[in-house]
Amino acid sequence: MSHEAEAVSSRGGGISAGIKTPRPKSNWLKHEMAVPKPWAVNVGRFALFIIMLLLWEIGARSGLINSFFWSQPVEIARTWWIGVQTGAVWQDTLYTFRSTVIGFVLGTLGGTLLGLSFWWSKYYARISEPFIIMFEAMPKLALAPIIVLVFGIGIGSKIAMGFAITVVITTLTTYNGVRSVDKDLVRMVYSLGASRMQVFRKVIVPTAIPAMISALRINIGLALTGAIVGEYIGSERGLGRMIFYAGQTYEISLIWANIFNLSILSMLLYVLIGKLESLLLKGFMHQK
Amino acid sequence: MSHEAEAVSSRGGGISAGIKTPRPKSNWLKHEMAVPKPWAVNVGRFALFIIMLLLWEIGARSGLINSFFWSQPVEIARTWWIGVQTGAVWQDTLYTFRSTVIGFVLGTLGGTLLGLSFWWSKYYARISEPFIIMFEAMPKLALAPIIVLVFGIGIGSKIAMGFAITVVITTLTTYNGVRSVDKDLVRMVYSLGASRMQVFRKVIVPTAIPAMISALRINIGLALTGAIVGEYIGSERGLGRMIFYAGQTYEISLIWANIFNLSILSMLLYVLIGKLESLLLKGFMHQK
Amino acid sequence: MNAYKMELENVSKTYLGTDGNPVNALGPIHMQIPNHRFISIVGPSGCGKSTLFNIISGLVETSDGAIYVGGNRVDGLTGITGYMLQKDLLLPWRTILDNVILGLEIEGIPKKEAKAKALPLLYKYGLKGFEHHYPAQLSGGMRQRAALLRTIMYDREIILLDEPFGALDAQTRAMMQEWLLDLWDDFQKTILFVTHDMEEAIYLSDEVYIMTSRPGTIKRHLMIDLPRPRKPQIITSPQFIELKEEALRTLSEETMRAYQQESAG
Amino acid sequence: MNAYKMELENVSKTYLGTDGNPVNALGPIHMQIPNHRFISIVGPSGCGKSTLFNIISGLVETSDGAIYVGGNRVDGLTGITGYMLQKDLLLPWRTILDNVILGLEIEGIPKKEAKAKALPLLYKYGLKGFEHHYPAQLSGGMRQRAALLRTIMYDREIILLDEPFGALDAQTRAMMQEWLLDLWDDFQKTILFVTHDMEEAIYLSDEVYIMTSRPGTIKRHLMIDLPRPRKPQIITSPQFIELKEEALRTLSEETMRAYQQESAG
Amino acid sequence: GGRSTASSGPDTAVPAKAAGNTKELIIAEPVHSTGYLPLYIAIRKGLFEDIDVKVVTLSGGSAHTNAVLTDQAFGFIGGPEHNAFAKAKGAELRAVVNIVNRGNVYLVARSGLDPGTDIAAFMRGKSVAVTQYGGTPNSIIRYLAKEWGYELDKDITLKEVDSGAIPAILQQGQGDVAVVTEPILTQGIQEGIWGEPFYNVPQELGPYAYSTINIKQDSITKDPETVQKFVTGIQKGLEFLQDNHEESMEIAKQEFPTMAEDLLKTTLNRSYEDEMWEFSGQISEEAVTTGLAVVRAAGLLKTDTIEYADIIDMQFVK
Ligand SMILES: Nc1ncnc2c1ncn2[C@@H]1O[C@H](COP(=O)(O)OP(=O)(O)OP(=O)(O)O)[C@@H](O)[C@H]1O
Ligand SMILES: Nc1ncnc2c1ncn2[C@@H]1O[C@H](COP(=O)(O)OP(=O)(O)OP(=O)(O)O)[C@@H](O)[C@H]1O
Ligand SMILES: [Mg+2]
Ligand SMILES: [Mg+2]
Repeated sequence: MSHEAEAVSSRGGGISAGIKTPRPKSNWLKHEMAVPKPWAVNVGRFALFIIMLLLWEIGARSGLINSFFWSQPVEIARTWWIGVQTGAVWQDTLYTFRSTVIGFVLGTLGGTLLGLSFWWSKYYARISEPFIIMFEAMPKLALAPIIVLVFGIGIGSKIAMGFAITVVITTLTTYNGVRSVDKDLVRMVYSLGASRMQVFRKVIVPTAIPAMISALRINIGLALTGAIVGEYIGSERGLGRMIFYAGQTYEISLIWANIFNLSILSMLLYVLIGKLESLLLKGFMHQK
Repeated sequence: MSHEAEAVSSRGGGISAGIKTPRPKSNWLKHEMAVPKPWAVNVGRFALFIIMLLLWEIGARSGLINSFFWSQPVEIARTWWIGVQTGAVWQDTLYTFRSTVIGFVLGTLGGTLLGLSFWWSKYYARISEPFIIMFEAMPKLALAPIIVLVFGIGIGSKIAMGFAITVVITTLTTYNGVRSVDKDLVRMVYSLGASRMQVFRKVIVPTAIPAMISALRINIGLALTGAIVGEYIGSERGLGRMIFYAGQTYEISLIWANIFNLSILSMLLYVLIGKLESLLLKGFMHQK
Repeated sequence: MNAYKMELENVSKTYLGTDGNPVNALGPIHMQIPNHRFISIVGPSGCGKSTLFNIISGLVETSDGAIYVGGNRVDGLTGITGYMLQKDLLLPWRTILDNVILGLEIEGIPKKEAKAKALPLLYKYGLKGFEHHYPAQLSGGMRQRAALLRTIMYDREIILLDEPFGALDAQTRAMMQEWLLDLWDDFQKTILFVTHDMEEAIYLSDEVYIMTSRPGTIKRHLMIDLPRPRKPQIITSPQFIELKEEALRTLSEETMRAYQQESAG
Repeated sequence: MNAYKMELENVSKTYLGTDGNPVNALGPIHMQIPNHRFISIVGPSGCGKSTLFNIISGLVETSDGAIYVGGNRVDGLTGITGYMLQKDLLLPWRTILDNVILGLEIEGIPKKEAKAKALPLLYKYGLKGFEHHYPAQLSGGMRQRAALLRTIMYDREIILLDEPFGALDAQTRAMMQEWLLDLWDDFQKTILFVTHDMEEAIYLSDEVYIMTSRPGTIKRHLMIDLPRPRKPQIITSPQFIELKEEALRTLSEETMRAYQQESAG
Repeated sequence: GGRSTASSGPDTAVPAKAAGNTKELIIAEPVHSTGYLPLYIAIRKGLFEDIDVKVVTLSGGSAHTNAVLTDQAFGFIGGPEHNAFAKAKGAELRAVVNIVNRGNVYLVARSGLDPGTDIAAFMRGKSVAVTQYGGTPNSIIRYLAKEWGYELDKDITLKEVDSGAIPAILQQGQGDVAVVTEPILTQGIQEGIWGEPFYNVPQELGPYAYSTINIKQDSITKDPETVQKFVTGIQKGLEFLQDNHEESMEIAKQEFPTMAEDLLKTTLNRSYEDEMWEFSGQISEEAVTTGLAVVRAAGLLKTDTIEYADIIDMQFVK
C-alpha cells in the first residue's frame, strides 16, 4: 500500500522495544484543529501594517509614489497628531460611533423581524420582494432633500441612513436562513402537534439565528457606511464630514488621517460585534 | 383526546358506508407545500404599486403631501416620458447596466476566491481580517480624488466601485459558508485519504456554493449601488449621474423618474440573477 | 364506537422521480388496527415503511386513500399520533432534557413540571449525566434513546415507532423492549412498530404485517397468538420458532423476488 | 514483518465536557490485531466504540497512546484504513453512484473506470435504479448500503465498520454478511466490526472484544474457534450457543453494573 | 483620456490621445450647470475648430483637478483658486479663459423673516444653511462673516449640508438663512420657502473669477495651438450667448430638457441681469484678487505668495 509507505515513519523494533517515537501527524489534523494563537495573529497584523507603511514612506520619499496625490505616512501622522491635540479626533469618532450603533441596532432588529415575518406567508413574501429591492436600489444620497425633510439634519438622518442600508440585507439574510431550515425538523415538531407559532418559535427562529448572527459583521460595516453618507448629507461633526472636508480642499493627509480613525472605529466595532457574536453563538447555538 | 376531537370531522357510519367525505387538511401542510401562483403574486404586486401611486397623487393634490419636496406621480411620469423621447433613458440605463454587470462579475468572483482561500489557513484568514474590514470601512465616495487617480474617469472607476463594494461581502459570506461545513463530512473524506486540495474541491467548495449563490442577489444590488456611486464621482452618462444632477438642480420629479428607471434596471438584474441562481442550484445542488 | 382504533383505506403514495415521471413508492394499503394492539410492520428496505408512517402522522400527504381514527377522517392532520422518526431529529440547540420535553412544552405544560416528569425516565434509560449535554456530544445509541423518550413523553393513544431500537446495544434494547411492553400495557396504547428484526417483531406484537417490496403493499398479515405476559425465554418455544420461520420464509421470498426482479429488469 | 497487523498501545481519549472538566471517554485500550482477521467489538452504547474507530482512522487525535500498523506508527494519519462511519455521511450534492466512487476518485482513478467498477456492486446490493438518485431520495437502509459500498470500494487492507448493518432488513443483512465474509476471504482484509448484535459478532468473527462501559476498556477478549467456512445454521450449534451465552453474560454484567453505578451516583 | 498610473505625477506629460485628425478634449465640470452654457453652446453649435470637446461631470473634492493633473482630462471648470491650491503643493495649472465672472450665489431668508437694511445686524445669531466646506458658497459666507466681524459658531452658525437638503432645512425652520445658487434660488422663491435674495453676491462683490477653465501648464508649453483653438471656441460660445438670447435659451432647453421652462428662463434672465458671464473671456486682476481673498478668509489657501501670474494665462484670449 503506497499510501501507508509514504506517510508513516519507520519504528524499527516491535512494540516491546518501548521506545516512544515522536507522534506523527497528518497535515489536516494540525490545520482543522489548530486555532491560531491570538498573539501570533496580532503580531502578523501589526507587522503587515508596519511593512505597508514603510513601503509607502520609502516610495514617497524616493518619488516612486507621488505624494501630491497619495500623501505619505509621516505627513499623515503629523496631521493626525494635530487632531488628537485639538480633541477633534475624539469628538468626531464618538459622533460617528453613536449614529452607527443606533442605526445598526435598529436596522438589524427591523430586518430580522421582517425576514422572519416572511416565513408566515410565501405570498406576502413574494409580493414584498420587488418593493424591498426597489428600496435597496434607491441611492440614499440622492434622497437627501427628502431625508432631511423627514429626519432633519441632526443625528436622526444619520441613524436613518444606517437603518436604511442595513435593513434590506438583514431581511434577505434572515429570510435565506429561514428557508434553509431542515424540513425534517419542522415535520417532527409538527408531528408533536405544534401550531405554526410553535414551529416558528422552536424551529424557525433558532435556525435563522446563525444566519442573523453572521449578518451582524456585515451590518456593522454597512451601518458605518450609512452614518458616513448621512454625514455627507449634512452634519456638524463626524469622521465622514471630516473626510469630505479634506477631499474638498486637497488635504490628502487629512483624508488618510480620518480614514485611519475610521478604521480604528470600525475595528473597534468589529471587535465588539465579535464578542456579541460569540456570546450569542454560545447562548443560542452552544458553539465555541 | 381533545386534539383529535377539535380537529377532525365526524364521519358517521363505518368504513363500509363508503361515503367519501372531503379530505381535511392541517393548516401547515397547505402552507409548507403551497407555492404561490405566479399570476396571483404579480397581480398583488401590481395592485400594491398602483395603490401606492394613487395615494401619493391624491395626497399631493389635496396638499397633504408637499409636492415641492416629494413631487407627484403625474409629474414624474411626464418627466420620465421626456427622457424616453430624448432617448436619454435608454442610454443612461445601458451605461449603468454595463458597469454594474462588470463590477458584479469581478467582485463576486474575486470575493468568492478570497473567501475560499481563507479555508487554507486560519492564520492567514485572521491576519487579513482587519485589512478587509478597513477596506470595507473606507467611504468610497470620499476617496473620489484617489479613485479617479487610480481608475480614471471612464467606466473603469464605476467598475472599481462595484467591485470594491461587492468583494468584501462576498468574501465574508463565502467564508461563513466555508466555516459552516459539516465537520463529519470533512472527516469522512479525509478518511478516504484525501489531500487538502481534494477536501477543498469535493467538500468545501460544494458546501460554500449555496452561500455564494445566496450572496448573488445581495451582490447585484450592491454592484448597482457601486456603479451609482462611481457615477456620482464622475461620469458622462448613467442613471446615477442623472440623479445627482437632478438633486443639484432640485428636480425632484427627475430624481424619482430616474429612481424608477433604476428600479426597473435592478428588477431586471434580479430576474437575471434569479434565473442564474436556479440554474446554479439545479446544476450544483440539485434543488428545485 | 368503532371496532377499530384506526383504519387505512386504500392508502398510497407516488413521488415525482428525478426524471419527472411519477414513482409509485407505497400502496395501496389496507389496514384495520384494533384498539390497544401492538402491531409490527416488517418489510424489505425501501418498501415504504417510513413513508407509511409519515402519512399516518399527517406529515406527508397521501396520493390516494383515507385514514380514519376512531371513525374520524384524519389524513393530513398532525398531533393525532406520537411518532418517532427513523432519524433522531433532536434539535441541536437544545439540551437532551429540553429535547425530551419538547412535546409537553408544545402542549403547554410548564417547563418545570415537564422536566420533573422527564428526569426519572432519563435516569432510568441510561442518560443520567447527559441531561444537560447537547445532541452532538452523545453517541448514536444515546441519541436514539432520547428521541424515543421524547415520543413516549408525548403521550398519544397511537404511537408510531420507526426502528426505535436500531442503534441500541443488546442489553439496552432488551430493557427498552420490556419497558415498552409495560408502557403499552399500563397506558393502553396502540403501537405501530417498524423493525428489521423478525424475532423482535414477533416477541413484542399481537399482529405482524409483512410488506412486499416497493411499492409496498401488505403481503401477509400474521396473528401472534402467544400468551401474554411473555418471558424472553419464549423465543426458544416451538410455537415461537414456528411463527418466526413462517414469517422469515415469507419475507425472504419477497426480498428474493425483488432482487431477481431488479437484476432481471 | 511483525506478528501483528495492527497494535493499539495504551490508547485513550478525553473530551472536554460542557462544564469545562475533562471527560474520560475511552481507554486505555490495548489491542493486538493479527493479519487477515475478522474482529468484532461489542460494548454498551456510549462506551467509546465510535471514538476508538475515529482514532484508528486518524480522524480524532488520541489523548494518549500510540497505534502501529505493520510496525509503523500511524496515529493521526488518514488513508491507512477504510472506515465506514456510524452516520452514512453521503455527500448530498452527489448521486449515489458518484458517492460510492468517491474513494476511487480521490485515489485518482478515472471516473469512468471507477463507475464501471461500482455499477455491478450497486446492482447486486439492491441499489439498481437508484444510481442517479440523490441521498435525500433514498430510504435509510439504502443510504447505509451505499455508504458501506463506498467503504468497500476504497480498497484498504484494514477496514473499520461501525454498525454497518444497523438499518438493513434481515434478508439484506444476511446477504451483506455473506458477501462481507467472501470479500474478507478473497482479498485477505483485516476487518474491525462494531455491532450490537452478539449473534452477528460471533457468527462473523475470529475474535470478539467486549468493552466495559464508559470509559470503555477491554473487558473480555473472546477467541471464536468455530471452523470456517461457517454456514448460517451454525448459530444453533451447541458450541455457538455456549459462546454466545458466555459473551452475553459478560456484556449484560457490564451493562447492569453501569446502570447501577449511574443510578447510585 | 488614458488610465493613469500611480507614478505619473502632475508634471509628467502624457500626450493626449489623438483620435484621427480631430483631437478629443475632455473638460471636467463639477456639476451640470446653466452657468457653463457658453461651453455647451460652443459644443452644440460646433464652434470649436479641429477639436472635439466632451464634457464629463466629475464631482467629489479635488477629483476634477486630479483628472487634469493626470492627463485624463484636458481641463476643468472651477475657480482659479484650485490652481492656487495645486500650486501650493507644487503643481502648475493655469486658467486660460473666463466663463462665470461673478460670485454666483445669493443669500435668502426664510419666509416671514425680514432682513431689513442692516444686513450685518440681521445676520447676527442666525443659522445659515450652506453647502459643504471647501465649496465656493461656503467660502463666501465665511468671507462675509469675517467682513461683518462675526465669529463662526458664536455669532453665526453654519449648517453645512448637501445642496439638495437646503430647501428642506429652511422649510422646517432648522435654518434661517440659506446660501443658494440657481435654479434652487428661483424654485424656493416660487415655492414660498424664502423670499427674494436680500444679499446679492454678484452685485455686492463685483467681478469674481468664479468659473474659469483651467488646464495644465504643460499643455500650454507643449501644444499651444490646441489651447488656442479651444479658447477661441469658448470665446465664440460667449459671444453667441451675448448676442443670441433666444437661441441660447433653446440650447439651454436641449441641455436641460427636464427643467421647467419658466424656471430656466428666470435663471437665464437673472444671469444676464447680474452680469454673470464675462463675455470677453478675460480674467481681470480684480476678479482673481476677490476670489483668492474669499478662499483665504475661509482658511482654504494658506500661502500668501501666490500671485495672478502664477495661476492665470491670458495669452490665448484675443
Ligand atoms: N422525497 C422523495 N423523493 C423520491 N423518492 C422518495 C422520496 N422519499 C422516499 N422515496 C422513495 O420511496 C421509497 C420508500 O422509502 P421509505 O423511506 O419509505 O422506505 P423504508 O421502507 O422506510 O426503507 P428502510 O427500511 O430502508 O428505512 C424508496 O424507494 C425511496 O427511494
Ligand atoms: N465531541 C464530544 N464532546 C464531548 N463528549 C463526546 C463527544 N463525542 C463523544 N463524546 C462522548 O464520548 C463517549 C463515547 O461516545 P461514542 O460515540 O464513541 O460511543 P459508542 O460506543 O460509539 O456508542 P453507540 O454504540 O451508542 O454508538 C460518549 O459518552 C459521548 O457522550
Ligand atoms: Mg425507513
Ligand atoms: Mg457509536
